[in-house]
This record gives sequence, C-alpha cells and structure tokens, in this order.
Amino acid sequence: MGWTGKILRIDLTNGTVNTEALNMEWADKYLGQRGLASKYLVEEVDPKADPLGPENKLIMATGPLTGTCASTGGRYSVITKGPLTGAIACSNSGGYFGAELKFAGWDMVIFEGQSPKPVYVTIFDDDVQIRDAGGLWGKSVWEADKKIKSDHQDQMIHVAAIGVAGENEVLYSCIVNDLHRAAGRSGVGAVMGNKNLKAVAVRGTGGVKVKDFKTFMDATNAGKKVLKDNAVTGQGLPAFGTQVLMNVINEAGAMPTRNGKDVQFESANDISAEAMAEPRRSDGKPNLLTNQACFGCTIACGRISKIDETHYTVQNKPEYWHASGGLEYEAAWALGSATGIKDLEGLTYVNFICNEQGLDPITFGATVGAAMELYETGVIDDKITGGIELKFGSSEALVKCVELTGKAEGFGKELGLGSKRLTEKYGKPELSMTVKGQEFPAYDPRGIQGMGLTYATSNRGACHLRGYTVASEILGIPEKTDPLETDGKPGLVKAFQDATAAVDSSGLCVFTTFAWTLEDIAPQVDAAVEGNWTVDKMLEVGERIWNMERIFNNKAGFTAADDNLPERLLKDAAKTGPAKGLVAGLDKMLPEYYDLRGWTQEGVPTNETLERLAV
Amino acid sequence: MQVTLKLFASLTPFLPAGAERNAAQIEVADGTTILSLLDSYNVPREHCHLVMLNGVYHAPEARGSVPVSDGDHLAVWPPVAGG
Amino acid sequence: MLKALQIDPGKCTGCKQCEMACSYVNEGEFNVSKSRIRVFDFHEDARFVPYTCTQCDEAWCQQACPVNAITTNEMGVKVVHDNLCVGCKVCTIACPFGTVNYNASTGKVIKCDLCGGDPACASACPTDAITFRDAEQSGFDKMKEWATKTTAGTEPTGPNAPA
Amino acid sequence: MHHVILGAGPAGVTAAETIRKHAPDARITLISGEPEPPYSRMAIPYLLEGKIEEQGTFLRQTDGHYDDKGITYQQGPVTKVDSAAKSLTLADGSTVTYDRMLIATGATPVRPPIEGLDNPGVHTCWTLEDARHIVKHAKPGVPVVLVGAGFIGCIILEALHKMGVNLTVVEMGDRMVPRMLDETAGNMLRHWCEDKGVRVETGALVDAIRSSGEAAPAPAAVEPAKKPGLLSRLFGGGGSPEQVPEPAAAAPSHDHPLTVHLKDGQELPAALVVIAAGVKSNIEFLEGSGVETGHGVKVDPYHATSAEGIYAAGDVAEGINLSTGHNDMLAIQPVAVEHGYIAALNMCGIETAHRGALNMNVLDTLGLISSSFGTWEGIEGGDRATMVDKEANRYIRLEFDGDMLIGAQCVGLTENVGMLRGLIQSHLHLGPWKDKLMESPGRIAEAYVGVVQQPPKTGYTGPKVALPA
Repeated sequence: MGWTGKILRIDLTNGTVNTEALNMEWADKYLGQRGLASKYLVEEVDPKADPLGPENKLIMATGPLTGTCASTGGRYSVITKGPLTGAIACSNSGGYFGAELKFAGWDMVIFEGQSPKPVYVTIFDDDVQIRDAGGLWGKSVWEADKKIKSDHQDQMIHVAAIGVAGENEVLYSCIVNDLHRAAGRSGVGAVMGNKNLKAVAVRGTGGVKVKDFKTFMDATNAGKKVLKDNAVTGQGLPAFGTQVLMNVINEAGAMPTRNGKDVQFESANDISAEAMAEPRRSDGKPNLLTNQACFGCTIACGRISKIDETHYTVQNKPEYWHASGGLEYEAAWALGSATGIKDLEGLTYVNFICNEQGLDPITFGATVGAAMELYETGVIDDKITGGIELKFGSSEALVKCVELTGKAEGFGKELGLGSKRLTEKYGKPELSMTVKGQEFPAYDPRGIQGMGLTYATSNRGACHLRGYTVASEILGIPEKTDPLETDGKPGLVKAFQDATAAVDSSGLCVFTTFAWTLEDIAPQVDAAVEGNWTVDKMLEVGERIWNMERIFNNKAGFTAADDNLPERLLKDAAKTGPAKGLVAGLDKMLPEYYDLRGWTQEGVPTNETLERLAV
Repeated sequence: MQVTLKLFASLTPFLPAGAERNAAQIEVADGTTILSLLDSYNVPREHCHLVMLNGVYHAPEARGSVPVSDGDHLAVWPPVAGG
Repeated sequence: MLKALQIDPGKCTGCKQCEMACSYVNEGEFNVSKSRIRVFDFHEDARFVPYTCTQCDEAWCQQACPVNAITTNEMGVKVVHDNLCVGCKVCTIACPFGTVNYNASTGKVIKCDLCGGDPACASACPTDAITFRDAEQSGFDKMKEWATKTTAGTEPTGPNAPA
Repeated sequence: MHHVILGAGPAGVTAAETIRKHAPDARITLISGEPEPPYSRMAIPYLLEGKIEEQGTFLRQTDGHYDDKGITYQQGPVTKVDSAAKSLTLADGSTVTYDRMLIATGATPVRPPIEGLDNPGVHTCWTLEDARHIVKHAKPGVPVVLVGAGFIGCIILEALHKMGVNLTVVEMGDRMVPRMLDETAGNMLRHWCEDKGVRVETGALVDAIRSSGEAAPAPAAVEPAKKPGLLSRLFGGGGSPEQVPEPAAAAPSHDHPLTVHLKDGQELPAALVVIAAGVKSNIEFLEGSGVETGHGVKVDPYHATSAEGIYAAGDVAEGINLSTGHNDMLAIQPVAVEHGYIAALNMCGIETAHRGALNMNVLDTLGLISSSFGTWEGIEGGDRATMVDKEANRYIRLEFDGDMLIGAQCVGLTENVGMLRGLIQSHLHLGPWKDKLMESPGRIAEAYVGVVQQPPKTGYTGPKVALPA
C-alpha cells in the first residue's frame, strides 16, 4: 500500500536482474525515496568507495506518494555516492518518470557494478531487460529519448538518460528524464556513465493503491485546496515560476554575481520572469510559451520556452526552434548572474543544451563564472581556453563553453572538472564558490545569513534544497525572519533540513511547502501507507535521515572543517545593498547548530543522539 | 523628491505610464510613507506582500509609518516564491 | 438540459490529475493506463490536449454494438452495460474518435460514462481545462460538432464526404 | 403506408426502428427467416463459449421492444416477390402486400464442394440452431476440425478453443484471415495459435469428410500421411508418431465418428467438423421478381434497387465501398447498420445518399487482437509505414495516399484503435504528422489528436493560471 513492496536489483557487471521485497522495517523508519534509498546505500556501499567505480551503486527511488493523486506526487530521487563531492548524493526530479516507475510496479531500482559495454535498461512492467546501447552511446538525451521511444514503438515510455556529458563522466553531469526534468546535482549522471548505463526506459501499466482510499482522497483534496488558495502556489508559481526570484533576491542584495564578487546584478531584470513573459523586440513573441506541470502537480511552475529563431545561437539550427524546458531561477542565475550575462535568449539556449547533454546548469554556470575570473585576472589565457574570450558578460563565450563541456572537448574538458578542481589546478582554490566541492546556488550568504549555514552543513555539498531558509528570511514563509541576522538561524536551518528530508522521502515536491506544512503532508502519507504517520514521526524520520547521511559522510572522511564556506564569503564584505559591509557569519551559527543537532563540536553525532533516533 | 517605484510580477500593471521594465521614476512629496505611496498608485494592499525599501523588508504594520526619502528604491511583490 | 464535458486544451498543464481521478473512480486504484480520459502531450508545441468521449449524438459505438450493450441514458450518456458486453470490440473500431477501448483484464470494453453525472476528471482538474457544463449554453465543442456531422450519410458536408 | 422489411438482422431491425422514428404512423412489418427473436450472429461465438445465454445474443434487450415500437414481427421466410403487384409470398403460402420494401435477408454460409458435408457432426456456424448442435458435440478434449480460417472462422476458432476441444483448423489460403490481414500479420496469428495448442494447416484443401466406418472410394490412390509434427504429437490429432497409417480402406486409427481427408493425404479424426468457408447473399427468392442482382442485390446510392419501392441493405446488398467508390459487399455489422439507416431514411422520403462504407474488421484470436481498415493492402504509388515486433506480437502497417491515411492493419494494438477509422474516413490531411508516422507508425493516436486539435493561430499564450485583478 503506497509502497509496491518490490525492488529491482540490476547487476550491470554480470548482466543479471533480480527482484526482492522492500525491507518494510526500513520503510517504517525511512519512509521512501531519499530516506529509504539512502538507507540501502549506506548499508551496501563503503563510504570510502570510489564514486566512479563499480563498487558504487546508483539507486532510483520513488516515495510512497509517487504515482498517487496527491498533488506533486510524481517525484523520484537518484541516490549514490556523488563524484563531484565524494559525499552521499541525493538528487530529486519531477516529470513523469518516477510515477511511471511506480506504475511499472517498483519502489526502487538499485544499479550495481559496471557493465562491460554500454547498455540501457528497459522496465516494461515486470519485463526488465538490459539491452545493448551501442546505437545510443554518443547521442544526446533528446536523441536517446526519441530513439528509445521509436525503437520500442511506444511514445508512452518515459526515459531517464545521460547525455554525452554523463558518458564522459563530467563531474556535474545529471540524469535527465522527460527531456527537461533532471536529477541535477552532485554528478549523479557521471555515476550512471561510469556504469556504462545510458538510459532507463520505463513503461508501467499497473495501478497504485493506498492504505485507505477514502481518507486518502479527503486528505489529498484538502491539500490541493490549500495549494490552490495559497497565493504563492495558487498564482505566483504557476504564473511566474521560480524565476520571479531574480528581482527579489537581487533587490535584497543576495544575488551572487560574477563569481561572487558582487551581490547585485545590474541586469537581473533582463533575465527575470518578467522579461521572459514580455514580448521580444525581435519578433514580438515572449520567450515563455506556457507553464507545465510535472506528474500530479496542481501548482505547475515549470517553464516552457521557445528561443527566438533569429537569435545567433539557433539561427542556423532549426532543431532548436521547438518549445522545451525554459529557464528556472537557479539556471538563470548560474548561467546569467554568476557570469554577468544578460542575454535571455542565449541563456535559454545554454539551458536547452544543459538539458540535452545532461549538465547541471548550476555547477556549469558557476564554473564558467570562476573560469571567467581566472581569465580576467590573467591566470588563464586564450591558449588555455582555446581562443575563447572568457570575459564576464560574454554570451558567446558561455555558448562555446556549453557546447564544449558536454562533449568534453578542448577547454570544455577543464570546465567539466567543476570550479573546485579547475581553480585548484591553476593555484587559485579561493576562487571556487563551493562547499564540499559543490558550487553553491543563487543566494549569497552575506545577504541571507541562514543560507550560509545551510550551504556549510548540507550533506551533499552546497545546496539550497537541503534547507531553504530563503522561504523564511526573504519570502516570509512560514514567517518572516531578518536575512541579515544570524540569531535564531541554527534552529531555523535544522527545522528546514529535517522537514525537507521528510518531504523528499515522501514522493512529494518540496515546493508544496510554500503552502503546506507537515500538518498538511502527514495525513496524506498516513492514509497512503501502514504505520502511524504523525507530524512528529515525519520530523523524527527527517532528523534520522539527516544523521544517517552525516554519518556516511563522516566515514567518507568529511569533518567539521568541511562545514565551511568559500573565503570570499567569510572575508570580503558585500559591496552594495542591504548587506553592504557584511560577511557570512558562519562562525556565529555553527557551534549552536552542532549543539541543536546533538553533535559534538567536531560535527559528530553523539551516542545519545544516535540512540534517540535509532539510526 | 524622486523615488524609484518598482512593481513586479502581477503588480506590474499598476506602474504609471512611461515605466520601463518594472520601474518608474516618480515624484513624491515630503512625508510620503510606503503605504501612502502605494495607495496613491492604487496598488491593492492585500497584494503587497514583499515590500522592500532599498532592499530591506518592511512588515505591513510598519508601512504606514516608514517615510520614503529622495533616491530611495521601493520594490513590491505579491506573494511569490521560487527555488 | 444536457450537460457535457468541455475541454479547453489551452488551459491544460499536463498534470494528469484527470487520469488519476478517472482510474480511481472506475478501477479503484491510481492507474493512468486504464483512464478513460487521456492527456496528449505535444511537447514541441508546448501543448497538452485532454481527450475523451464526447458522447456524440448518433453514437457509432452504440450503433455498431451487435448485442445492444451500449445504450443512451437520460443524460445523453452512452453507457456500456457490462452484463451484456460480449467483448467483440466492434465498437472499438467503429468509434472514429477511438474513445472506446478494450480492457483485456475484464474482456469487455470501457468508455467514459461521465461517472454517472459527476465526472471525476472535471472535479480533479486544477486549471478548469476540463469542466462539466450545460451543453447548449456553452455551445457544442469542436469535436462534438464533428461527431454530429459525420453520422452515417446524414450530413453531406461532414468529413465522411469523399475528398 | 406499409413498410415491409425482409430479414431481422442488424440492417432490418435498424431500418424498422429508423422508419418508426421518421414515420410515426406508418405500418411496419418485420419478417424474419428464423423462428427466433431478432438476434445477432456476431454474438454466437460468445454463446458457444458460455459467455452469454441465448438471450444475450438478441439485438434488442428490452422486453416488448418491437410491440412498443409498433413493429409487427412475423415469421417467414419469404419465398417469392412480385414487384409489379407489390406483393410477396411467405413459406406458408400466405401473401403480404407492401408500399415500400426492404431486402435485408443477409447471407448464408457457402457449402464448399466437399464430399460428405451432409454427415452428422458436420455443421456450419451461422444460426442459433447451428450453435445448439455445436455445443452438443464440442466437449473438452474431443478432436474438432474447423474448415476455414477466414474472419468468421477465426471467431469460431476462439470459441471452440475456449470450449476446450482439441482443435485443428484447415485453411485453403496461404495464411490465416487472408482477406483481412497480410502475410506478416496472418503468420503472427498462426504462430500465436500454434503456441496455444491449435494445429493450423494453411494451404490445405479438404477432400472429403467421411464417417469413420466408411471406406474410401479408391484405396490404392491414397498417399501415405505426412509424419505428424511435434504439435500434433503433443496435442493429438495425428495418432502416435510411430504408427504407420493404415490404408484408408482399413479400420480407422481412431475411434471418433468422422475423418477429414485433406488433399495432401493427411487424415484428421474429428468428433465435429465446423465449416466456415465464406458466405453468399440470400437472393434466390428474388428470381423473377424484377430486382436486379449480381453477387448480391444491386443498389444505387440511396439503397434503392432496380424495382420501384424496393430497397436493400446489409450483407445482401452491394453498397458503396468508401475506399474504392465502387459497389461492393462488406458483410460486417457496422456497415449493415449504416445501410439499414440510410435505406430507411429514403423509404420515408428523406432523400439521403450514402457516401460509402468503410471496410473494417477486428478479430480476437485466442487473445491476440488484430484489426484492419480500408485499403489495408495499399495502393500503387502510396507510402507505407510498418512496425513489426514479432517477439511482442505487435504489428502496425499504415497505407497512405499522399498525406492521407487510406488503410491500416494492426496486431496486438487496441488502444484508441478507432482513430484509424477516424483518420481514414475523414480524409484528414496529416501534414507534418505523416513523416512522424512514417518513422513511428505507433504514434497514430497522437497524430489523430494532433491533427484534429490544432492549436489556435492567435490568442493568449502563457501560463495557465487566473491572476488576481
């Protein structure tokens, strides 16, 4: 009920497929998706294992609400040891793939080992096959998606694939499903590529049942009403998408700009949600065509864009003249603000290529930003960049970079390392805007202090989705706190982290929490699956997951020293905006955070904590 | 005195004629508060969710008493979010 | 006054809540592959089109049924009677809209019956892309018009006319 | 005005009801050739397999339906028509006069030139009466030979298999359902049937059906029987492999009442032989009536015959084939209904030309579903798209004229299959979807919806949400 109770275990080394029953004891302790799959990973993978080796595993997992009519109940996560960071990685994606996996009858798929040759896996209900991917290798995500559907003559198949970036083990390559939804961060696509696994194609015709349909329908309907009545989820997100934040964060002086040199981008409004909806000067049509929902989502924040056919990026490439996934805020920030580029059509094109070749646009954009700083400060020159004039603000440079990085050619090979390895290579590690090797996203901790602690303590490296205190500090959800203040933030960060871990494990999208609290979510989970799923239990599960992930990372060699921020944020004060003169006050927050977590000041969970949570 | 009024998302239509990309330079009298300024442009109070004066948020209860000064930027959004 | 499903593809976001509501009401589980309504995804055109039976006036399916297992109820809905349906599938090829489908697990055909007058797809649609409204007030939608015009031979201008 | 309708099949019943709708005061007489209430032949196989009772085969399910509609239901059959006197003679010698008459007498099974068709235990499968006989003989495990794997044969095949008999099907053509499916599809069906334990002999002619005590006419001329294949060893029907067939004159090698002799010398034991070798129109009674006939009754686009006041509809009529524009016999249920409907309108004085019926069939062969539409064999110069997946028993073949779909056949595809009819019948231009279908013929549903639901050329685009004013 809710869970299908079945797991697929696919050994790529030996080419075998086995099924097993879901460990229900673990399901009761870790719920599903992020939590439950992480439990399998920590039990089965040595924390010191090479992420890009056969001993690492790659798990695709759904949650108990995936494939139900709960709003946003279409999520799945990819769990593995991340090659960008060396930490546990969990990357969450929408689209339709996750629900389809559930309809095919599977809670999760565990990929083990390494195939001797490129393969793809088809999961057509109970019929699971490892197939030769000779004809797919070297193709983009979009080409692979099309070819798989065509080869199997079934357009209802949903495909999660890596692009050429993943094949080349670009350290921040992602797994793209449904053409433009992605398990984006931490390089989960490189793990798939390392396993020689090009794609997973799923078609499910089975049904999903829940424990108590009547109660479930009541709970989910009540939840949908809350989303509809809420101004953010009912109007703001569908109309403007996440990109509405471009001006908000810029105005608040927390927009990391030009590799974090500035906290405000003077051209933010040229690449904002408002700009996307405005008719273009060139052809009178807006960049944004419509919004799109993921499976089961009653919010529908997804952007669908069409590039101006006369724009230099596509004028000779009619294959890009169709609609596809448009800019979301993080992508627009990384590709635009972090590089100082204000060319909306160019950014849309680069975003298309990121989707097509399977690149995480956050890390890619941030890495280009770092490379631009290396170039402008004379650390690297045209010889190294292969003639690319890598100046802040150059759309042409960014476009060349994205085309090379996906293919891992020329300077693209170096960009594929991510900013940490790139800047280290040229002796300037301080220019990498990363935590645990992963680039931080679109919020500058000097202007939003809580996010500094979120980045520093995130279990998968710098990330906004591990504890989105922006909601409180800037947007006033659930209540407004002062973004420039560090007081109270450790508690806020911990609460967001635990709640998010629970939501990520349920099959739901974290964006519901702009309107929902666990009070709205717990009844939906409780009606779907066995076990008394109260708010308290959800929070306890969230905290348990957080600690489990932490322990894995500690065993992998991470220490309190890694709970840190780039020097620039700690030493160079913001130059403009409300945060002018401020640096990130991490030192004021971290000790209290460890205390609240029940960890030692070395960042290690105490025995009491472990016992309390039964990790 | 001169103030920059920025209205975003669904509030854009309330900007005066001549506004460019969500912003308009407007002339205001001394003593104008955030609230009275927004009222004078008929921006519905219930939709003024995020109100930032020079990037600093002001809660609804403070908007009637905080005055705007020459050169200030007043930016307003309805309830929005992202990620 | 008869009510009918009105579908406005321009409002559809592709969330498939209609398919889930339909399968829940009719199959007792969430199973979009057994839904009577299907959302077509025209990705490259950024367009989603929900599609189901229009309950056309001179229903091909009803006329084609050899055993009178499809009848029109007082609300104008074409209903399949499971006790009479022999599973011959003639209605599935006779319906030019392709909205009567064979269900191999029951050996009978399934089609939209408007949930007995309270269609779950319309209730579940978050954007009003699917609504259930008075048919005459809102005018027949395009498909229904198409359907009424193409009854066997009665309307010389319908698509049944040789090109 | 007295409307007389000969034949109580789908065409006749639809016509009677349609006349009633448009002529509330007319007198309507429906004359049946059989003693049963109007029923559907199509439902007989389902009766055989026990899915329904006899009542379930009835064309209309409401008690007193014909009385309520003021339709006089009378037992025929009609033996003679006098179109000059507008009168007809029934089998019991009584006469009926009419103002308008509809011939909807359908067809009867062809009796192929095979010796021994009159033996007990040899049946066609056409009437309820036939069905009753078949049920009596077709007990689980007994050997049954089905002669004919055409459309009707295959439907009966399904029923016989479900009844649990030990079945052999003998088809003259080189594949199953040769008039509905091409070689690829027909052979797919054959392998499917063989996998389910049905023995299929294609390209095989039946020489004779003899009761098992009977001696063959020329014993010396009989060739030795082919060594039975694996399937027949597993499932019976050919005796044990070691057994050398005895000369035909000797006692039979089995204890079943019938033996089916094939031209190639094989002998198939049978407790029951079912003949499904095609049908022919019931037009003998029209001899000398003045109604022009060919294979069936000739009609104009209004379904009027050459005789004044007489119309024809259904399997007996040579109506217009939409695909060819020529008169043709399409003996299928939906066409019979269409004919009945058009003829009735014209009989009521509502002039309505028929633009033609689309040939289409759907067949469930032991769970493998196939269908074909229109000009499925294609035309010269037209494009063809095919998709074959033998492993999954899936097949799609589309035939185009320019960018219009004109014919199609499918195996293993049931979802939205009616859209094939929609596209063929409506002559919609597929435009860019044609190329997509050439590449992926399975995208037919998308193509259909994509073509009929074009996006508006102008108007609002943007997020689908109601913004507050």
